[in-house]
Amino acid sequence: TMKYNPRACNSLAMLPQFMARHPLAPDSTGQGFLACLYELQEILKDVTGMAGVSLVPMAGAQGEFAGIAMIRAYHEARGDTGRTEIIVPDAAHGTNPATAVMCGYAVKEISTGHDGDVDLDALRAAVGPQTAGLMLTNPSTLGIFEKNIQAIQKIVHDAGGLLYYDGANLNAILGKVKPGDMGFDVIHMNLHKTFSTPHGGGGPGAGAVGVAPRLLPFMPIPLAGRICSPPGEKVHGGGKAGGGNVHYRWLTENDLPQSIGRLSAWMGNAGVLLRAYVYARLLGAEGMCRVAEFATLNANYLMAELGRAGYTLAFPLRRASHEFIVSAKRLKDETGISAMDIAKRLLDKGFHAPTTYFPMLVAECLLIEPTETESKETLDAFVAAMKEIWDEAHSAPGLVKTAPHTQPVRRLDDVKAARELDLVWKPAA
Amino acid sequence: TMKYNPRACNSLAMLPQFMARHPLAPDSTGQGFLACLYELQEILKDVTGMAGVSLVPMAGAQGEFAGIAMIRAYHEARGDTGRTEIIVPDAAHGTNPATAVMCGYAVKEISTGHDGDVDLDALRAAVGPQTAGLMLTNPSTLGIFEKNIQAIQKIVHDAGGLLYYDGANLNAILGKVKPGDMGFDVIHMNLHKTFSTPHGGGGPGAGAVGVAPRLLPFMPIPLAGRICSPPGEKVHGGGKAGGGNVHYRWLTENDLPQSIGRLSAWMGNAGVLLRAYVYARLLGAEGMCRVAEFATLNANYLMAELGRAGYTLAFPLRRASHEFIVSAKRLKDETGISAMDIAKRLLDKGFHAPTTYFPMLVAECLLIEPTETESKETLDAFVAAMKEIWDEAHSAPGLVKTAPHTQPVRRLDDVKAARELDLVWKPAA
Amino acid sequence: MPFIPHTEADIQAMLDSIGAARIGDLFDEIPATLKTGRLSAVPAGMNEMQVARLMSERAAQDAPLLNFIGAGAYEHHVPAAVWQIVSRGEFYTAYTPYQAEASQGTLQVLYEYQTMMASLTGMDASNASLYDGASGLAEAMLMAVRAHKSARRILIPASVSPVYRSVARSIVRLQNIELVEIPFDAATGTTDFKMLEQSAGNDFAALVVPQPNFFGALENVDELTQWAHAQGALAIALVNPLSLALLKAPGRWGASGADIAVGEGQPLGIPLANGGPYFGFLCCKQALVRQMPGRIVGRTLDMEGKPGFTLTLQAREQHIRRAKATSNICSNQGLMATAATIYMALLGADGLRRTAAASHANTAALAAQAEGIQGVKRAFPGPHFHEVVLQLPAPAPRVLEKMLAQGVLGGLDLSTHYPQLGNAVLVCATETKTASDLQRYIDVLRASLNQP
Amino acid sequence: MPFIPHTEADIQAMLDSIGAARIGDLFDEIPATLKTGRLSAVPAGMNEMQVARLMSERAAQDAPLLNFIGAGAYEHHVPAAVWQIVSRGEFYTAYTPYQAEASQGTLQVLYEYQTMMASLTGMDASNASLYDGASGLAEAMLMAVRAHKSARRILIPASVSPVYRSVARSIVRLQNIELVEIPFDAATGTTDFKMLEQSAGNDFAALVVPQPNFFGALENVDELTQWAHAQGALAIALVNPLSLALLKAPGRWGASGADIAVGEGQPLGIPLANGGPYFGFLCCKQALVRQMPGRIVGRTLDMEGKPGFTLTLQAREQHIRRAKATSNICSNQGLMATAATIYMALLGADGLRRTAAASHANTAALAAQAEGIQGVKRAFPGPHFHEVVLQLPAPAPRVLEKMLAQGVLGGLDLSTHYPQLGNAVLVCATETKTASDLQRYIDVLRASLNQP
Repeated sequence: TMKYNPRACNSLAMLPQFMARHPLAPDSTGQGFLACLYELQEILKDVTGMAGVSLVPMAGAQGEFAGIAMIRAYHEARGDTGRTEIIVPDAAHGTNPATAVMCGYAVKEISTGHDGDVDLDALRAAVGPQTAGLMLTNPSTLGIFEKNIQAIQKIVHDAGGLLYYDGANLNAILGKVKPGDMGFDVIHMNLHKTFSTPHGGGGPGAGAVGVAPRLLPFMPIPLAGRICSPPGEKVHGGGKAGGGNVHYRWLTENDLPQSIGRLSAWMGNAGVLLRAYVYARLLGAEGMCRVAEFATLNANYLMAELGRAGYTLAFPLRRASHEFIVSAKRLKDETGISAMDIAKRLLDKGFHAPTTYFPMLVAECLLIEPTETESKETLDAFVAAMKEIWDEAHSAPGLVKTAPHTQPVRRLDDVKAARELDLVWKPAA
Repeated sequence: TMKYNPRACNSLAMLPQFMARHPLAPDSTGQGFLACLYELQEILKDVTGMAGVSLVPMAGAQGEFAGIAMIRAYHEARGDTGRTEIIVPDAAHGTNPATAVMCGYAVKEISTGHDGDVDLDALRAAVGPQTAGLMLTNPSTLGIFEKNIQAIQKIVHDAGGLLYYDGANLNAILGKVKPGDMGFDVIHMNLHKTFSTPHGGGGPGAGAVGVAPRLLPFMPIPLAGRICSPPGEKVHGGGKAGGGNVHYRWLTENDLPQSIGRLSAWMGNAGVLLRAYVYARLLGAEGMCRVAEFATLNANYLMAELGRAGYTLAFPLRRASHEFIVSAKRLKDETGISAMDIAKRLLDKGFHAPTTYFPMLVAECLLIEPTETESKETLDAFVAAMKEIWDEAHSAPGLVKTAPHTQPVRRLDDVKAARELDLVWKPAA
Repeated sequence: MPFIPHTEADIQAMLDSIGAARIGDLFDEIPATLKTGRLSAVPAGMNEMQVARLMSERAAQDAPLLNFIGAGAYEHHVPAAVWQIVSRGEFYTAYTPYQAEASQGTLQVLYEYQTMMASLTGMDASNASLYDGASGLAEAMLMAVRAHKSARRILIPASVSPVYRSVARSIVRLQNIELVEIPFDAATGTTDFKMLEQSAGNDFAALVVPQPNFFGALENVDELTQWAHAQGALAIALVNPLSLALLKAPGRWGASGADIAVGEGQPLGIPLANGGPYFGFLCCKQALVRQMPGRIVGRTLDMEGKPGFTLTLQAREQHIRRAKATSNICSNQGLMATAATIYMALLGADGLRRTAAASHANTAALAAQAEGIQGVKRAFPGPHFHEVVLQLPAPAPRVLEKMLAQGVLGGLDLSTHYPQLGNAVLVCATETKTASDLQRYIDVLRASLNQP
Repeated sequence: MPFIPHTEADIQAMLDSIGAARIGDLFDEIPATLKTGRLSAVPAGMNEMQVARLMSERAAQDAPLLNFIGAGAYEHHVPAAVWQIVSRGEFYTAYTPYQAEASQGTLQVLYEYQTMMASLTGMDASNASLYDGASGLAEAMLMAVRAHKSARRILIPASVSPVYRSVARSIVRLQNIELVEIPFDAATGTTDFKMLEQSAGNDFAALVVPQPNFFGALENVDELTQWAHAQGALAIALVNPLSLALLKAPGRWGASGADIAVGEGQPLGIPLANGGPYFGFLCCKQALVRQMPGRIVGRTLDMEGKPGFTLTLQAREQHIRRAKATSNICSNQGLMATAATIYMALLGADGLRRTAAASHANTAALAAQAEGIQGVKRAFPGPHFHEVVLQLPAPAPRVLEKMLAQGVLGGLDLSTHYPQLGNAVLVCATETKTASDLQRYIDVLRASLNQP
């Protein structure tokens, strides 16, 4: 999800008072900052339909770690120690199985049906007393809404497992459907995607986690807590924020003794969280619904147009969610031009290439996600570029195979990079 | 003078409190801002050797206006009403005569001697009871120090005229020689040059003026004034700045009833002045001396190297000040390549072209000012580019005559621009 | 902390090339008696950390206040994107675009600026900015005198900002141009037409028509423009550019429109910032284009026929025409014009309209509430833009000082410039003010009036 | 204020292309029973002006203080150029550099970052950053366990930051890795070598060697590294990168150097900012390169033989290797690494050295002055970097609260994590502190101790 990052988010998160405060200064000196984080927690609870949110994780992958760690803590706290497996669909992000392993679980992959939905028979066969949980993205990495989500959650829950929601695709359903309502027990959110904090060339991100009531005791700390003191009692550092004697403080080990613990030295990527908070306040409830609507509109429009342009749609009978997959397999068979070639040629035409070769289920795939902030004009320009490439693939395939031609370097030798490692500069001998 | 603009000057001048303050808020609410401007006045007095400084003018040209207006006010206040002429050397910036006219004066041009200095005989012949003053730059626009400055000042002063110093070239002598010591009565400074505030693609600048004691009553208002109240007296808004009961306030019409008046609605380009103040504090006295030294070193080095490369030096027997002139006349006679062609070809080689065809005294001239912030490495690269152009002029003159080749547009049609005016976009009919 | 990158080895190699023993030798043409440059009042240099600390302390002295002063500088919300874009080095540190081929970005922005300003004012052309609104008014007067050829008088209503009149006078009087002030009608605060009629004749070059005027009141611009034209003079519209999102453009005033539109550009995206840098805008009818002062960008073609932008009409300017130039101005406020262009592009016509309307509505609401306080009343009941004059039942300076003590800048005291208005303050509430801000103003005003 | 540029006409044309009547139809695959997305706790949207006002009010609640807390997050001067460059959209909003040809700027900066960090630590290689120092320590431990193959225990001194130990434990325990704590010597505050000897044997994968340690004290890193290697374990250096401008690089500890160097990068140009975003750095010896987690940039050639940069060793990473990846990390803190690269480039080796030396000198001066107050003494007299533990003659929380009331953050209370140290506070004075700041600390401390 690469969308417009409002400049106000940056400038307001970088106000001098926020920039200067030491993380170990007493809570009383950071009431404004804490108020923002508390309210962000509340907003994210509402958006996800979850009972609690922790803002601690510093990226999506750490959010996944926190989520699976909470699932493990839950089973262990019940003495349910035989659950050693996490089920992951074969279309899932690579972080899902990697996270399960980091949390000490074995990974069981299940297959995807022809229509892109999870193969329910495969899932039924996979679950059992060894099942700790299932990790799922919905809309899935295939760009479609998993229609059988209710059946899936029943199968997993009936087996005693918990349901993990990978929030990478939350942009598609913001304000439309809540993961909590689908029956998920835990979710991570990529605030640097859905809440539009800048990617910074690869980070920092923020991977807040939301949980169903049964996982509340296990949330990673610290949490921003709001304290309403009895009237008349004097509270140091409290203020007008909520009227009366309201103040904010960090909730720590003392408040959540069953917490999975700390995942960062302080409060995760605090500045990223402030940016997400500003974004959320700018959008408000109405704006969030529009995010999902227009991200979906853009994706479906682009899918329709690219289908007309000759590209093969991976799931032509399904709605696109916020993203969709086209396959260049036919083009490759006809002309030798691969998805990679298309991607590199797009750079020449002023477009950052979409993700290629993921998910691996679809041959020569391009996973295209326009987001809601691109105009029809831009989308039409993208379609035109894709049509040009289609034509070039037939008329001048060499031009496409040797792209890019307009960047500072031509196609780079990845194999050499990995074999003859040059990771730090050394003066010539 | 295009030199490095320190980023700290920008960020510190844009602190939220400075950005938010209304210019008509009472002085008591702007003591920090006023203290900076007061101290900047003091610094500029020291640098120029003048008795008073006003920061009001919003650019060099307005500084010139203020200076000549003060000269006029001085003569008028003495009832010396017959002085109707301003003398300007033919090498002067075009603003000098234009300013004299704006101030109601006639302009008398005097010629330049072969060595680049003012022709003293011509000056002696020009002065008289009609002389209001002389406008001069030293170092001059020819890039050399006017050696006879003491004789010049005596001639003008003896005739009852005043001496105006055009501070465009102040960078060359910062901390080395003071215009006040040379006998000048009034000076303007381009803070966006010497004090390194950003040019912004053509402005805003700042054109502070400094004056000798006899012009003090005529300075443009407002001035930043420092008030030391008697001990014990309570001063609203006063503070620690100077210890005791020191505070700052604007000096206005009431304080300077003979002032030439206001030239801007408020305090000139206040934010530019703050940047200049930060720059001055970063450099300090020692740093300012180094500015002049290294600007001069760079210019003389570049002059020596370009002379070796075949370019004709306009004044080969003189030291360069911070800038110098080479003539491409010989090259043009040999190859047809003009100063303009060289300038355009430099763009292709990654250098912004120097000023061309000014001063008009030297045929096919390039006025080159490297400033102190360019490294030897950069200067050597410039020399290499100039050598390449020299070679190209002989080997491939067409390449040079049709430059630039690497910019978004090729050479633009200025004549068409002026004849078929297109100043605002209109939808196609 | 000077910004000089030379190593010792560099210095030696450079001196060798020059043939000098030391840097000091390069100054040997300066008479020894003049080398008295020692700086005694300039403090020692500081590093960036120290200066940052100093400036933070200075800034902390300048208290944040709830501001209801306008009077020519207006507090508007500026979207964060404006200055984050303007601050990019490509705009911020760029030289004047003399080398057009290498300056197309700067030039195109200024061309778009000219287009937007001409559109906003309804005029044919715009220059690329002047220093500020007040000095811009002086340039407009000089233009009018050049165009008129014989007359050297300008009529200017007393309802024009006193500081604008003062600045204009400082500048134009040196060319023996006289400003003749026209009083305002005590009932309406607008130009007194009967008094104006007394100036009828052909001995003046222009009439300045302010809209809104200094009191925030709306002048009868059509009638004033018509009248000036009937006298053979030009009409110079002095306008708040934001107000033009709601009001009739000067190009449509009277039968044929004002001839020149000039004003302060600050409301278009420029922060208050202690008074500057702001920018002046100046637009005019086609017939006057070659009389305009300042830089102008034109669209033309390159040698391959590709459109591009360049500074044009330079023959008017001082570096070509020297003593015969239209003005001595060269540096303008290009960066501020860049900011205004981005601001207008971000808001669009609709956003400007909403900003102007909200400012008007807030001021109207504030005035209505203030009139609910015993003894407070509006000096001029007629239509206004986003400023009004309130008359108080106590000396204005004292009331304002009490309000300041409560953190509120209550308005501008008018007693110095307009003693005839009594205890009057000029008050402005832009779109930045919330309902609770207005209430706070009222509460603080009421309390300040009730205090002994 | 959603950021959506569509016009009504756009929407209609797009729906027509799709063949849908309205946008709502695009959600028709979602079971109706699930469409309960109504947001009840999310407030209504605000415009930028309103949010700016809100955030300014929030920020104003967070008071500026004279700060003497370090404890893992350090107040250093960051040159203005650093964040003005980093904030440029090209760096700030760029995507992960998967399309290397279109991301050479980002990639080259990260390659330079790797070069500088490897140089600072004396190691062979660096990754392109991790989340922060604490989670980075956990990754280093996992690396060590992967490398060791059999042992699943890590020795960690109690002189390592308590919060780092806590974070590392949270992460590594899920892979059944045990952290064994080694006490510190009460006299020196450094790792107790006699206690360490009791852990001799080959059942642990690594020893963590902090330098400086949490108390600011300098450990005997050569001896500790040698000892770990003698046990067949790796030595993980946990270092403050700025201190390495003065202290011996981990690559030269003991006979053959530490194996992994890890730590918090915040001191290198990252503002305190309430605790994040910061970044973790992780460097290692050549032999361990393929065990590193996180993104790594390599230099290679393009098809024309021109040098260029690209993400490399991706076969370690989760998007290729999935369950067998070295870590699940993908997003890192690239922008922070970019800032650190610019910071280091601006300061240079000499600037880093002077910053470190000034911080050391300030803390030493502060400690010496503090010891002049009756009853105040340093807990550990040995060499330190820029933090010291002061023992007070009164309960630390109460003294710190009194100091806070005077606007001074007097240090970190150690009573929770190290009750054996008595009334102890950890104090830090970086290069940002002036002589008068130190004096103010002393005055306020003295007054706070004397208050009843």
